[in-house]
Amino acid sequence: MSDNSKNAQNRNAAVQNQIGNEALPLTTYWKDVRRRFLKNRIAVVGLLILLTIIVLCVCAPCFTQYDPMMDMDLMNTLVRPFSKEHFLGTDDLGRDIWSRLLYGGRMSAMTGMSVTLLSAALGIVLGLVSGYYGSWVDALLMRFTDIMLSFPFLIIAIAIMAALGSSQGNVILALAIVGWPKFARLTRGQVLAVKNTEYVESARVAGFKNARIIFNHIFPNCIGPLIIQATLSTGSAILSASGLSYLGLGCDAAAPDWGVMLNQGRNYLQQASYLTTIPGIAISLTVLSMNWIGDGLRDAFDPKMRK
Amino acid sequence: MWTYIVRRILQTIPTLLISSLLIFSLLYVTPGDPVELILGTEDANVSEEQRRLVEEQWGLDKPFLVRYIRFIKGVFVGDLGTSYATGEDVFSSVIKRMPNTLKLAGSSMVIALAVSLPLGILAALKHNGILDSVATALATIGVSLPRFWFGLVLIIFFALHLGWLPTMPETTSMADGIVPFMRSIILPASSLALSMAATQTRMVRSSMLDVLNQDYVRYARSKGLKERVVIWGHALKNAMIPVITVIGGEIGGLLGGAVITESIFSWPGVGRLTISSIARRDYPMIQGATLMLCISYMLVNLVVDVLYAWFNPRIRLDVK
Amino acid sequence: MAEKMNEEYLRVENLHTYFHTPEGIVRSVDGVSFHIDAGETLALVGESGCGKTVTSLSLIHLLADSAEVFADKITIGGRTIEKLTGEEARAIRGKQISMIFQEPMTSLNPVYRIEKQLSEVFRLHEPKISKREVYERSIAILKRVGVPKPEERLKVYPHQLSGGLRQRVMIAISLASAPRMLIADEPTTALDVTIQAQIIDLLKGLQKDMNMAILLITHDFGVVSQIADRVAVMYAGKIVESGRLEDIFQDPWHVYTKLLIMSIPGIKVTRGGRLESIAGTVPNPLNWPKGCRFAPRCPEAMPVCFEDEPREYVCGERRVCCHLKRGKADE
Amino acid sequence: MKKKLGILAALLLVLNLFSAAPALAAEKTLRIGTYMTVTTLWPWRTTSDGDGYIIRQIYHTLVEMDENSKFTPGLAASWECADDGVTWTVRLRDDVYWQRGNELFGNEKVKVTAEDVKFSYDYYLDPANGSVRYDALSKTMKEVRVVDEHTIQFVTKDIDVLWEYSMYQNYVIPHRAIEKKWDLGSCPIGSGAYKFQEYVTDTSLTLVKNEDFWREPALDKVVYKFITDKSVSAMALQNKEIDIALAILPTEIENIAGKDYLVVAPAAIGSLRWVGFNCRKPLFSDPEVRRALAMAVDMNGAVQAIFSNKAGAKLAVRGYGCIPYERPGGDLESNKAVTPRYNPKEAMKLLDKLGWKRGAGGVRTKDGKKMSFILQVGNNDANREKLSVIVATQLKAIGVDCTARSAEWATHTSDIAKGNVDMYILGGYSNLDGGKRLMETNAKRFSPNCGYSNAEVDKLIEEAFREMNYDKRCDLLRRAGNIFSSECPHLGAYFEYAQVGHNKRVTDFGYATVYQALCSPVRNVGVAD
Repeated sequence: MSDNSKNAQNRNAAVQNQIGNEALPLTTYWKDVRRRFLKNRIAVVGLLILLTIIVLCVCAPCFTQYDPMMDMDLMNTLVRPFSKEHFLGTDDLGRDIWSRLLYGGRMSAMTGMSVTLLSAALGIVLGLVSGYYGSWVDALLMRFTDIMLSFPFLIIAIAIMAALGSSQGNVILALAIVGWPKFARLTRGQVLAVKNTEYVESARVAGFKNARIIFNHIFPNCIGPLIIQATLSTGSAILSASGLSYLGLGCDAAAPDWGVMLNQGRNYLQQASYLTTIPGIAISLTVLSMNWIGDGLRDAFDPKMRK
Repeated sequence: MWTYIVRRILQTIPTLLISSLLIFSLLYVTPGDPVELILGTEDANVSEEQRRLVEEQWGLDKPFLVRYIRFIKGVFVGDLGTSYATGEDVFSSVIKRMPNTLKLAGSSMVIALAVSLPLGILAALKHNGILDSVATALATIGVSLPRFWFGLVLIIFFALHLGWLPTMPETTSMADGIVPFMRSIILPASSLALSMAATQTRMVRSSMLDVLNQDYVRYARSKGLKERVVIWGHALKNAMIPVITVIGGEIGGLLGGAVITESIFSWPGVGRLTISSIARRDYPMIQGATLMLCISYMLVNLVVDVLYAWFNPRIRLDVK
Repeated sequence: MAEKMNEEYLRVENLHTYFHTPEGIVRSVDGVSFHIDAGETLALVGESGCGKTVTSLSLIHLLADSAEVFADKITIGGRTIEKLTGEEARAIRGKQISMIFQEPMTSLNPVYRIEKQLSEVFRLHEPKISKREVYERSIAILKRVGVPKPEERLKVYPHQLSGGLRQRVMIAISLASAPRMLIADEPTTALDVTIQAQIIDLLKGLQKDMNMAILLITHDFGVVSQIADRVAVMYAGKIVESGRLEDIFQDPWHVYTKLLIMSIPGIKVTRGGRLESIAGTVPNPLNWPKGCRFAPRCPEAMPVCFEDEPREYVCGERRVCCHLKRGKADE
Repeated sequence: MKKKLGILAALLLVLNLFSAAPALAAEKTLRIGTYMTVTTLWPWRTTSDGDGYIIRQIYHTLVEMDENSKFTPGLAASWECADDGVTWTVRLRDDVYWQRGNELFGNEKVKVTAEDVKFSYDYYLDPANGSVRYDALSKTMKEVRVVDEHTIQFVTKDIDVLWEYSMYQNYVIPHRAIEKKWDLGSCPIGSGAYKFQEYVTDTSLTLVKNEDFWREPALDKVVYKFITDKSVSAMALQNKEIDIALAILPTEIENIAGKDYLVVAPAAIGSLRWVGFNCRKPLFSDPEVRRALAMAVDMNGAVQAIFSNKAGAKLAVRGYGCIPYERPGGDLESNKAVTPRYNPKEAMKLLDKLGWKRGAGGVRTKDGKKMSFILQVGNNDANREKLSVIVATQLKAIGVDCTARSAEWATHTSDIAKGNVDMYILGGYSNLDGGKRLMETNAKRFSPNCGYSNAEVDKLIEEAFREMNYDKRCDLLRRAGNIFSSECPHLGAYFEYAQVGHNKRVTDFGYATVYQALCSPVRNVGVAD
């Protein structure tokens, strides 16, 4: 019964949206988000692609008999794709590209996600704090964010890499350090938007602890845009990582990593283009699906977009 | 307005101080011996005597803070010191390259806008239509292509196969004729513009969609205005507001991304200078370059904010 | 209300507006018929969500693409329109019918000065009009709608005006094209009472001068009582009762109308009724209730009400769809 | 917005209209594409080959060096060493003038005299002037005296068989420039065949013909174009935007060789790239361990894999010693004889014998210490990075936990200089004194000799560098080299032959390395049209 009336309300609201003035009632917010997301064909496709990629990479050993690093056949380099032994051919050191692609996916995914997690964690906390407390805290934190943003990000990343030495961990660290301000900005904006709404006010009046207000009442309202930002930043992190390895500051040279592969193949663009196109496609596909999912989420979170 | 601008410029000063300190200390902990690098690279073979001389000459014997403070003192009188590697005056050699970087960033901004605005708007108007999905797909692919890879592909295609454009800049100044300049900048600029164009297309699309649902658009229609007027007149200006803020954010990425683009297309900009200086541990040069980059970033952002206020009268700069 | 000899301006017969949504067809307007004469005010009354706004927007074709509008007959200014296409609708908008909305804040474009938003209307209708001319007219019309210091007001942005002024400005903009008919959608709801009165007087005055038809959309019988000549009470996509204001006020036939009237603050109703609001909410347009659509909320509902839809009972200018009324009539 | 689009479209149109291949100037211009941007134009501060290539066209050195590391006349017409072995008498050309048409010399024709030479060398000998040659010069040179206007005498502190090398390294600068505090850094003035015209920062540098040169230079203009990305410069060469591209990548060779209008010329002298052990680390102090690890890596295969190309160009050869085979003391056969062969099984046996038994996770351990280290490589050379990967992988295969890690260049060099590396890849030191510095004990510095030390080697080298007789010297160096190779302070090495691609319109180019003048007694590079 109650469910019924809920649906009633929210369909009703749907109608209102058709006319375009009222927003959805919060009651079935998450349900709606899920429903709308699943309705969005492109987003679902993106999700499927991503899942496939993840499965392939996680269970890499099941899909290839070659070791991405150890199976190096110097007599047998630059084998073209779709040969008998090597599905996607071999690279300039005779290593099986398919297996490097699979294992490389692990690396890149690791990089992308850890970067996002780190920078998101840092950014969100700072954003919440500065948005919620305002005044000098806000001023201080935002000034600092400005500083971080005003750095040409690659240059600071390079400096960090040069200082710490090349390794996947440091790539992640460097990218996270340059990545968090975006999250901070975003969160802060969201917080300011919901800070003075009735329910936060009432929560304050009810005498809840600040921490609790922030995390129970404010944070949930920032989650939508943040998730989108996260999907996007995961993709761009993978790209930036490959950019770093172009400048010779990537992770270990031997390690299978899409960015590294792309970079090592770039001198073969003319005679063995597949060395770059294959990881290139892999990266693009991943980022693409991430973005599609992100869009889907955005539309799902913000019904107006969907009209 | 003017008071606001002045205040903003003043505000940048502490920001600059801290950022320069950041980069300075970062490099300070970075291994690498300037003296060796001053006196040559792989084959260097430096005598103690000469080392001492060089260290005195460049003040490398002084402790960290002293060096930093000396640097800052210099900054305020417009003296960024002289390069370890070349003995050039840092300020002048950065200033020589800065216009190039700005030209590059600027033209890629123009390209990005020229592509993203129409595309995004059309996508929004034909929402869920074929054009929409095409535009969105293009945009997403655009975001997901690695810059240096795209750059090289551009060169191979336009310079090598088609032979339309040079693989390296013929000139970097309009003075040598507009056509050569355009021929030189179009490839680097486009490769730099790619990702930005993509993100902006998405941005324009969604904010346009948002605006099209607003009451004032409906009201404008109810006045009987032509659809063209409603879209390009009433909707667009509103839709631009969030786009502009995004552009503001992009600029950092532009100047940063210029590093790669500049080294692929041998574009003589600050980014390239910074990279090579880092490799040489040419501290004064790195300092100067990053500092100038930060400054230009902030100035451009200031311009963006002023623009923002123009687009959005609800923001009043003076009371901000 | 002085009686005038008036020719009919707008006639709508059996108007339907359906929305095709993922959930199914939403029948927001489900067979509505009414007419307005020039110089007359028809009030379309009802709770929000029962299709008033949709009805009005349907007339000038301002709905989402997912909306499907069809009617047996729509006549505007003597001209009958078979199918309301986008282009036709645009021609009608402004010139013949213009509209003012509930929320002047969001309806005025925040990024343009009042001057632009006003002048573009003049230009639209007389493309080769001179700057000077536009300016003078703008001043004039702002004066007319009672905006003090119009010269200054032209130069400001909407957010710099008070609510009342904004509403006046919006009225000015809507009337700048000298329309034959004005749709006023909750024109006073966003304003406080004193301003409300002023705006209503203003509308009345303007109506007199321009001999303009007004379709007033509101949920508030208070407002209705101050301005309307005739009233059409709308519920769940249908008009349940219509007639001259006085009659309906004296003796509302439909229970819904009664309740609406009773809910006006400060109206002394006979039969010891007190100020009360109507229980429950408007049903869901995806599947209107069987029988009388008001039955589920109707305090006086009878079994039959839940079974079959009441036929329309007509008596002179009055029309009503209620089983109760029929019962009375049959006696 | 539509307008913007229109403009853009129009623009592209214009571009296409105007985009014929760049027209060749009527004057004879040689366009050289180099990846090495100018670090400095001060003749006594430069260490980079890139600067050298430019500066050597503007200034004279007393002598030039040809591809067989023989010295040929430059500013010096002839020179001989007295029997004492320390007095060098040099006769200068009498028809060399300082470049004119600048504010320093205006239009007056000023001869280059012994005085200028003396001044230059004295100038470099004063540490305050910060010459990068100071160290080397001050070690060997005692004094320089003017005999007459065109004759000059150098006295070295001790017999120095490489004195000619110093005469080849130090540029002769105009006395007047220093007096007048002329800024040679931004406007160099010398006596070479080409005059400095302009330098557009990081874009191009232009030289023009020096009419006063004793022989008519074949070119009116030399333009250096700075192209950072090597594969891009190869494309520029194919696109006929440049006539010469320095350092063609192995991956580009086929594209270049494929074009009928292009030639690839290999360097005459290989340049050493080696994988060095840090012999100061206990792990690598034992030659046997080094031998074992050396045996585990298929250097020939690696060189093959990295440098093989369909064009069949000789890009690199396996290095068994550390002295290029073209240099005195370099000798493939005898070096090869003493260098351990690739033989993983033997390598494993040897390691087992030495007590490095396979432990947990297949990693060899001895007395609870894992055999695990990092192979560090600089990030500026794709070939070296490939080598690092190969080495690391093949070592892993025999249970040695070796990780290849590329480090930012300056970090890499300083780590090596300080000896903060286990194993590293470095290159260079292929000059005449390269072998000496690579092999002889050097307590002061770790690099370039990997902390290797062997009294016998030191003795042989010292003798060699006091031996005036060329063949005897070669023999001494060879013996030193063989001991060195047999003790494997280098896991392996190869000599890389820099490839210069050039358009066929370039004449008399032969192989003008960055170390040689374009117009000299032996060569006069020009362009056909």
